[in-house]
Amino acid sequence: MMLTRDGIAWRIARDLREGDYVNLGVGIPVLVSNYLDRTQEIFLHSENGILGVGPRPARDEIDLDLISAGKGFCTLAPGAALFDQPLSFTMMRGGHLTHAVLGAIEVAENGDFANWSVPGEAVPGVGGAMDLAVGAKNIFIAMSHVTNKGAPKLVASCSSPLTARARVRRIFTDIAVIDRTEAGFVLREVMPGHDPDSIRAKTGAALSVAPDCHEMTVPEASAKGVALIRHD
Amino acid sequence: MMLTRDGIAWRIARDLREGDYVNLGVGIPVLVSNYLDRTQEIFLHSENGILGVGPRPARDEIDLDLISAGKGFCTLAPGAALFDQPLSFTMMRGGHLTHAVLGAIEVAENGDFANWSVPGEAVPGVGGAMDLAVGAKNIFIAMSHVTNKGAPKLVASCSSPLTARARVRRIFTDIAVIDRTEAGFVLREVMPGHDPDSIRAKTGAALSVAPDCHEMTVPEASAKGVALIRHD
Amino acid sequence: MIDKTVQSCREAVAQVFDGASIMLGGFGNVGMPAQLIEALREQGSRDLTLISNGAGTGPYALGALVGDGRVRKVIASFPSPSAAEFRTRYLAGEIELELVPQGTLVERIRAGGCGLGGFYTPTAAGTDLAAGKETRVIDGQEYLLELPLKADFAFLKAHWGDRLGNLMYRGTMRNFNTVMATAAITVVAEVDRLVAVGEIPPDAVHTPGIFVDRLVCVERHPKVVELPREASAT
Amino acid sequence: MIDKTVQSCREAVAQVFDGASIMLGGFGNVGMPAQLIEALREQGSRDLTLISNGAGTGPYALGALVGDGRVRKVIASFPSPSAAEFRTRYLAGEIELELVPQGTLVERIRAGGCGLGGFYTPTAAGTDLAAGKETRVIDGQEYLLELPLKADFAFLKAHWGDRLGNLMYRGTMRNFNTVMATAAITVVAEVDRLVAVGEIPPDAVHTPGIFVDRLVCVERHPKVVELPREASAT
Repeated sequence: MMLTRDGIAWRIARDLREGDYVNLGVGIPVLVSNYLDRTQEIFLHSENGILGVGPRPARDEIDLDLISAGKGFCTLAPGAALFDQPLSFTMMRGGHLTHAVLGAIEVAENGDFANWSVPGEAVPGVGGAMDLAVGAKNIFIAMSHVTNKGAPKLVASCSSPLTARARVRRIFTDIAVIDRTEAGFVLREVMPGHDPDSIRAKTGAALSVAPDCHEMTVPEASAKGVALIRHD
Repeated sequence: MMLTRDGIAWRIARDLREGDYVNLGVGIPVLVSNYLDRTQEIFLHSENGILGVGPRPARDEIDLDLISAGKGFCTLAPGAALFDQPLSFTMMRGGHLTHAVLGAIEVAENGDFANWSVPGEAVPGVGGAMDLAVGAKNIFIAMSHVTNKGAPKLVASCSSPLTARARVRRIFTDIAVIDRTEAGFVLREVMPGHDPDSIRAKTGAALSVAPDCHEMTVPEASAKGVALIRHD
Repeated sequence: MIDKTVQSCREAVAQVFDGASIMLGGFGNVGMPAQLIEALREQGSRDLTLISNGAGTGPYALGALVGDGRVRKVIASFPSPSAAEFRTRYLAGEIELELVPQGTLVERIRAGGCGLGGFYTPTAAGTDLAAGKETRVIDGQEYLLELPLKADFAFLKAHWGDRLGNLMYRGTMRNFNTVMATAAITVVAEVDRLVAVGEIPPDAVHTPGIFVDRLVCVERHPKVVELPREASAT
Repeated sequence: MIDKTVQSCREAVAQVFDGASIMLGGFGNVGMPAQLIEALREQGSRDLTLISNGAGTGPYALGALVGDGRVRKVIASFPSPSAAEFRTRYLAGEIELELVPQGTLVERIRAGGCGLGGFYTPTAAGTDLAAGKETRVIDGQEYLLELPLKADFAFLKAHWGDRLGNLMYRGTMRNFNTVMATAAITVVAEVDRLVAVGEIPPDAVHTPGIFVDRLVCVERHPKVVELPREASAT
């Protein structure tokens, strides 16, 4: 049993708390916004100058001047603030965001990670990834546990170009939740059908097991019917 | 015949042009605002966050939240902008102000000047003087030609603590207007009753004379009756 | 009376010269001075260096300018996959890219505008983008030395402007515009509406007129007011 | 529901400890958190380091705090002649002064708040205030290396605030408040009016709530709303 991309996003949302200020990167991370507990006030930051990104607008509610970092139209949450790039990066690099949730190609056991230089992509682009990576209080990584070809993405040492050194706090994959500590990777949660040994087999670095490591309990689908679990 | 403090301010105002952005320091410089050509738009900058300082308010017009750098209440001119200290010093240090008009204790022929450390004052204060000094496009100095004791204030080399090096463009004194050039001090205007030799006698550095050096023509008093000229 | 307005985008960009460096505001289409960029295409200067977050969002304005082959170099953080014109020119080796992390790009422009000589940032330390850069350990952390960026021109997009050059933005238009306004020799703004002096309250002036040399009021570029077939997600 | 408001200034400053560093907003009396400072006087912490543009404007709030003898050091640009309490303590050798040019003070606080390791400024190069500082010539100009400033606390004064910590200033209140909001571990604001979430339009939020930990709504200190006998000049 594995988490879908939405399932990973759902699980990450469970780790966010009222009062958190969070930047969600492209890919799986941005899906987290669909699974936030709407009874709690969690502020989403967008690097292009929003604190308090709201849901996407209906077509007739679109404001052409209001987009989020992914370039899609957005709305503002109650209590939102608009500002310019210098203040936005003050938040990002200055240690003010509670969490940055980012995708990754690789995460190393020392907390290094790589996400900006996509293999096979000849035109490089980095955006605000490196600023978030050095600046957010906690770096959460959302990614599949292994590549399409089955190679581990949690590794002893990154071979892809680094985004930042030694900054990853927690990794959420399709089969596990793993902390990155001073002592390396620590398994905290596994999906049903997996166990520490099977996770280790898919992990390219040493993996210890937390005393309270347990199985995740995830619903089959979200309230809106989006599948959170795959059974392949 | 000598200029009063208001007379020096009056003369400086003649050198300001429509569209100039000007910071006026404490002392004689701030008096310049009383002699601006009101038919022309000249924007006064105040380091605490105003571009477009207006006249002082009548007592019943005072806004307690609106003061200028001298800590006195002020108004805003049409088209004024309010901002914070980072943007204010972007204007100052970043080369955006057309002129800073500052008082000085000494000006050296290489353009160094000293104005922040007052002799006999045991508690030092510098404020924004050094930022203006390095940043404004033109530094205009307003001061008496000699000290109370008759010592020259235009000198070969400053003995007082410097505010900035090699930044002074023009000096307006009670008896002369002098440019500071790569070739040193150049006399441009003299008050009636003075001539290059008498000015040289009161100047502590070499003083050349501009080909078009001429006598100033200054009214006895301003439109409001403030004396611009002293005959002592 | 100060009047910084000009009547056409053509006039607004007339002074651009071959080899000029130009900062372009905008993040995506929002805050991008699309009409000024189109005027620049017509104006025809060559060998331009562009400083911008991206390298175009489609075959118009910035994308088209790059496609015209008159851009020698782009300094950007994210020449996105939708910048097809840039992609083609870049892969053909016809255009140089200086890739700068976005926060570093912002801060280098700010340093240029506020008179600083450089700064130390932790961003990109230990990565490939630190190649060739001076490093320094301060208080136990490694930083890169980054130098200021200035330009010959900055093209901005604002919502309201007055004849003094005061600008006000809306939504996420501020992005790079406010800081680029401080860092170029000649600053030109495209605005949606020209308002009387005083209509922008002093507290709501985002870019004070001191930073702006010229502004032009023009309808938005048709491509940037076109709604996508389907509104895309956040 | 997030609620950063507290009911009293006493509660707002309760966490200050002996030896703490505290940034204080304000330029003159405008934007000075006078009620928080009075509460700090009552709270009684000692050996404080204050970071502020000045050192007081009279025998109340900041001036009185300095006069109380609980301040060990002041980092300021202009401890003005009206700061009689500071003057007395300073001349008696009871208080240390780190004199910083105002623009450098602003930029050091900003660097602290935005995660930079330091910067090069031309301000004060070649002057007595460059003593002991590392210098560097960049592009033919001499600069001083300046390091970031952070603090344990920042006390701000704003006009409006909401329970999320969003702040709006008026007039010249912004001054150091916006930047100090970014550079302290615990940020406390004194506001004239507590408004509902949304009453401050998103475009008018000067300090977003992310920077603010606590705020208290209180009448202004009687001394700072007292009109002078005669309105002083600009």
